[in-house]
Amino acid sequence: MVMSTDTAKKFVSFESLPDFLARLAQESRVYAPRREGRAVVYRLWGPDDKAEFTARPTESCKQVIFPRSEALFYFSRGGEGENPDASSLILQEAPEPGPAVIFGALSCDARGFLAFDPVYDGCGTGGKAKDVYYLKRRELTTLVVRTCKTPLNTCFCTWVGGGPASSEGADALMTEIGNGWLFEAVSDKGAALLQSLPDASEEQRAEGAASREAAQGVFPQPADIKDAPVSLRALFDSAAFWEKQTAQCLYCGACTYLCPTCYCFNITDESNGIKGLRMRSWDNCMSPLFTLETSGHNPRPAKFNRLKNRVGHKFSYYPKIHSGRFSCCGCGRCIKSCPSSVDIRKIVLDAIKEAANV
Amino acid sequence: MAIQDDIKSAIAEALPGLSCVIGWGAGPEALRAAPLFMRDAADVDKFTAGFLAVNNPALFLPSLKGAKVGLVVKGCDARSVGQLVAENLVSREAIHLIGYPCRGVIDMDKATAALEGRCEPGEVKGLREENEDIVLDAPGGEIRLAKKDVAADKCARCRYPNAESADVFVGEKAAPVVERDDYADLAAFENMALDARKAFWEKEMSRCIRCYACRNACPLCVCRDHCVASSREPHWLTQADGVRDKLFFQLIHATHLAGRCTGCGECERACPVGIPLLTLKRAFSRQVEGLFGYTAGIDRSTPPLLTFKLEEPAIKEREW
Amino acid sequence: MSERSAAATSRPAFQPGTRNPYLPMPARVIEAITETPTIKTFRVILQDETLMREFSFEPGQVGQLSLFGAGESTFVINSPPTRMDYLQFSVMRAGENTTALHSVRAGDIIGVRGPLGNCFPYEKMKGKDIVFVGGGIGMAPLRTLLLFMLDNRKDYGKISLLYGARSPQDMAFSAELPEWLSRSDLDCVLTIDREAEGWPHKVGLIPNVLLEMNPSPENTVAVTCGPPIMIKFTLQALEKLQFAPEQIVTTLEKRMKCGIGICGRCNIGEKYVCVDGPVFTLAELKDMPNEL
Amino acid sequence: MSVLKEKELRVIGFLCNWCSYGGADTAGVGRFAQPTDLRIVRVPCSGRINPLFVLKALLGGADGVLVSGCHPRDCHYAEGNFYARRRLEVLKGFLPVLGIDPRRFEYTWVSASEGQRWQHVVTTFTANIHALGPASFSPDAPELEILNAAAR
Repeated sequence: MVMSTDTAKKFVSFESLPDFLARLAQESRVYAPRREGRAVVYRLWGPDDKAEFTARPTESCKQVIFPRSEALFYFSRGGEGENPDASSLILQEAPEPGPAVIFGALSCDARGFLAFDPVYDGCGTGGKAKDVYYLKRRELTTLVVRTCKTPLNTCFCTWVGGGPASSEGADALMTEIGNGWLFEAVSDKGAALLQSLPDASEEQRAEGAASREAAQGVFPQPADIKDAPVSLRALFDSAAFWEKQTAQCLYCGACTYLCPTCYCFNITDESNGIKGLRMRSWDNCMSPLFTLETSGHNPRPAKFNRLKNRVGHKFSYYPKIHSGRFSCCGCGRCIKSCPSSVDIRKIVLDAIKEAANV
Repeated sequence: MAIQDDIKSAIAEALPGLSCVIGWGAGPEALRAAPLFMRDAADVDKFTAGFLAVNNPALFLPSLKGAKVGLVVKGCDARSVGQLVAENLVSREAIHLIGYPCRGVIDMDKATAALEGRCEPGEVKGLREENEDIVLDAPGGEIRLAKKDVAADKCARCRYPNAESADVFVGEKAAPVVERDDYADLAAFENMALDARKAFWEKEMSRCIRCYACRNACPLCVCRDHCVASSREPHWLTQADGVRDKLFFQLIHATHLAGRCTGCGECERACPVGIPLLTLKRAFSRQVEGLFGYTAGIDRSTPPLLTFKLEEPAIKEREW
Repeated sequence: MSERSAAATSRPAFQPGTRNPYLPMPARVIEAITETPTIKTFRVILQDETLMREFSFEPGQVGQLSLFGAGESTFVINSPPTRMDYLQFSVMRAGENTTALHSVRAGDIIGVRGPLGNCFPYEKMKGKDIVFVGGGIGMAPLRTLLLFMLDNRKDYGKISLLYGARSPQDMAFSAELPEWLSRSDLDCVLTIDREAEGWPHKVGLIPNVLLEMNPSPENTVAVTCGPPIMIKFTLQALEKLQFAPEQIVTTLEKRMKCGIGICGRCNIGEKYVCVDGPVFTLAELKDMPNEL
Repeated sequence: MSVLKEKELRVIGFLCNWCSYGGADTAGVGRFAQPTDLRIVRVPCSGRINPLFVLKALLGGADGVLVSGCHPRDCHYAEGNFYARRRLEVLKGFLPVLGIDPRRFEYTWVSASEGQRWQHVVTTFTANIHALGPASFSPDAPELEILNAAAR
């Protein structure tokens, strides 16, 4: 995603934005945030839809590239009906996805994919086994993020290297200025997407830069969490600490499924007579089934074991094997949408404090 | 608030005999409290009751078996406890209930709607209660909202605001908001044609992310780690992201709650994408109340689907 | 464009050099052997002759067996890389997938993904004495390494095997036991938990018999695998026998799905059992969070 | 051959082993003409009918579901049908909230000797379902369509 040309800067007024989206939708599936009741969710955009570019989306846009469920391959046996012939087998890979555009996502959403990328590129096997499904979708998806003007109470992107106008992991950045949006491509894909748009004027560029700077000014100063990897590891055996931090947790999967960086999945088979498929679907580490072994043994039997792993993965284990990068983009969705008000920032800070006292 | 101090005193008084008392404390943002597990005096200091005391502390009871625990309860929370006791899922003797007159709690759907165009709920920096209003410290200045406009729907049809079964009751009892639940909300919903209702659920469920917060927030979903939704034997559900499976999960939940649901609404509140799940449960509750005159969490008789009569006067079978 | 129309286009082959790691290789079961009431052994050959010819692995690596419609589970390849007529897997019946696998018969097609994971440090073990301690189905991974070493006998010193099961009926690989017992270059001891009629070998729990055998830790590596409780006491016994943590090798089990370090469930701290394991020395385990 | 003229619909019948299944058998042996839309699932007792069976069928594309057990007081297991009566009545009143016409679901009692009654019940119910027409059903995830195609 290196830019070969000079950064393209374009401008689209509010009223002509739907036309631009409609043009994009002729070539690709276009996903944009839409308000539905209290929630703002990413939906396939259609000309009748009003995209929501003000309120922050409840969910991340990860499902466009990492669907909640997808077929890995289909299988069929000979024989008929309920009597498949086990001595025959045909495997067929799932069809390749088409191109997609995610339009108006948040900066933190894009940075979420940076946590996926090395893992799905097969770093665990030294690049030998790559997740072709994810990589293909990532390649075929153009991601346009927008500058956040103000932080929510739950935002902490600045703690983990992000910011309201970060375009890391994205292809283009859109910033609200006056009566429209300033678009800036940050990759070739982004430049190609914006190609047809009129160039922004000098003034508009300057206005965009000022907007971005203003946004950066109102976002919270980062807390110092550089000790988190060591602190969390040091507290691994402190059951009392973790039980206290976890007392209110319901161990549902809201935090993981809304999280832009949570990438775990399950693989299951479904079949009916001679036909079936192997599919993968989102899974979450807060569920006791995630690690339950066939024997009945569970290495993470209690919710505190599981929340410890979730926090540990994001702020200790992942950074240890990915050059210090936290597997967290600070979007705060896990805090904002937790039915029980669990606050991962507090857990991390408490852990650093607690470890210092031990 | 004087009543808050009185509740704190009641908690402090009871705490020595209890492993902990569960109530509410400050949450991660201005419009949301968090469940608070109080074990010592310093914890009790953090206690807050009032308009943000949303979470149902009865949820934690089945997982805290063994040691006597205290709960600070609203009327609806106490109903959940009552139902757990009626079904022998928890022992009443192992629970110390501290009741107080509840005058309604906030609903984030309504708060979001009330603030639309001004700010997101997550931008509100502070909240104070002033009698029948809440006053928000919002980015563009103070915003005053009437509590009744942003209170949960369940509060507008509250018959039992007072935790009748409490061991200790703090304060003056509040008057019931209504005498009976007329299920007007369901009637309004059913003004839609059948096809429209079906389309409604398909659209709502398409938003579902299958996090199962609805299940895990339900104080009466006591199967916990052994939910049939995760089973492959029987294989009720696939893991696919389809409306049919997602709606069917809600039918599993609603069916298992039929005659047991006390209407606390935690399923719906917990849903991160705001699917109106309580409607399904209330459709069952209306049936059960209508046919058997049973109010879950209040009646002490055997739950109606766990028993029968030889003659069922309320059931009019079809003639063939 | 709708989701549907996008999905309808057919998927072209992947770019050269990238293989879909989730796609199993169809394999024909040539023999299904009932080892014990709960353990069956399957010998399979990959249907694609080229793939079978080019299949290479190292002792200790695992494969995922698919029974399409039921699912996929991880098993060690328990035939050694020195004997490539077929790949062998032994399956203990426990859950949905293993129960389904037990219905597989010779001639059936199943799926194999692999090899996955790391292997036993057999290079570093050269020139050393080896003590194998296996319990129940835990004998499967040891079998690979044992046969590999017997096929490269001159590379290793004295080799001993202590293999235990609950009862004589629970002894897997019973067809091979007479040969193992009679070999002069292998010191093989069998034990069962409780007395049984006609059992000519040892009776007693594996850790106790191990202490009785009293192997010297001098220039020796112990390799152990079995049920968690046996592992726990065997490790204690080995430490009592003055084996250093670096001299003790074991192989772990976790719930796994992808087998390639992506799906995220088999981690112990930052280590993923599917790619960083399943083989670990006790020294490595002691460095990891205690979450077995 | 259906005694009704239209295209066959998908009607699922959950019949208790002791009475209604016998009743259907009696109707068959007596060669009473019946519509062929009904697919019968035999269960040990109407008390075995989990309301979810009915919901799963209706969500998955059944046009109608009929449950039939022993007459009250005649249950082979003494009281299974008493529990069933409560559950199924509660269920019937629940269906409208989902947008499912409650007439698509009925429960009744038919004894093993009532071949003629069985004929009447199944004919009436099937005719009702035909009057309602085919049901629409909720879409499955796209990747699962292959399974449903296999079933049709």
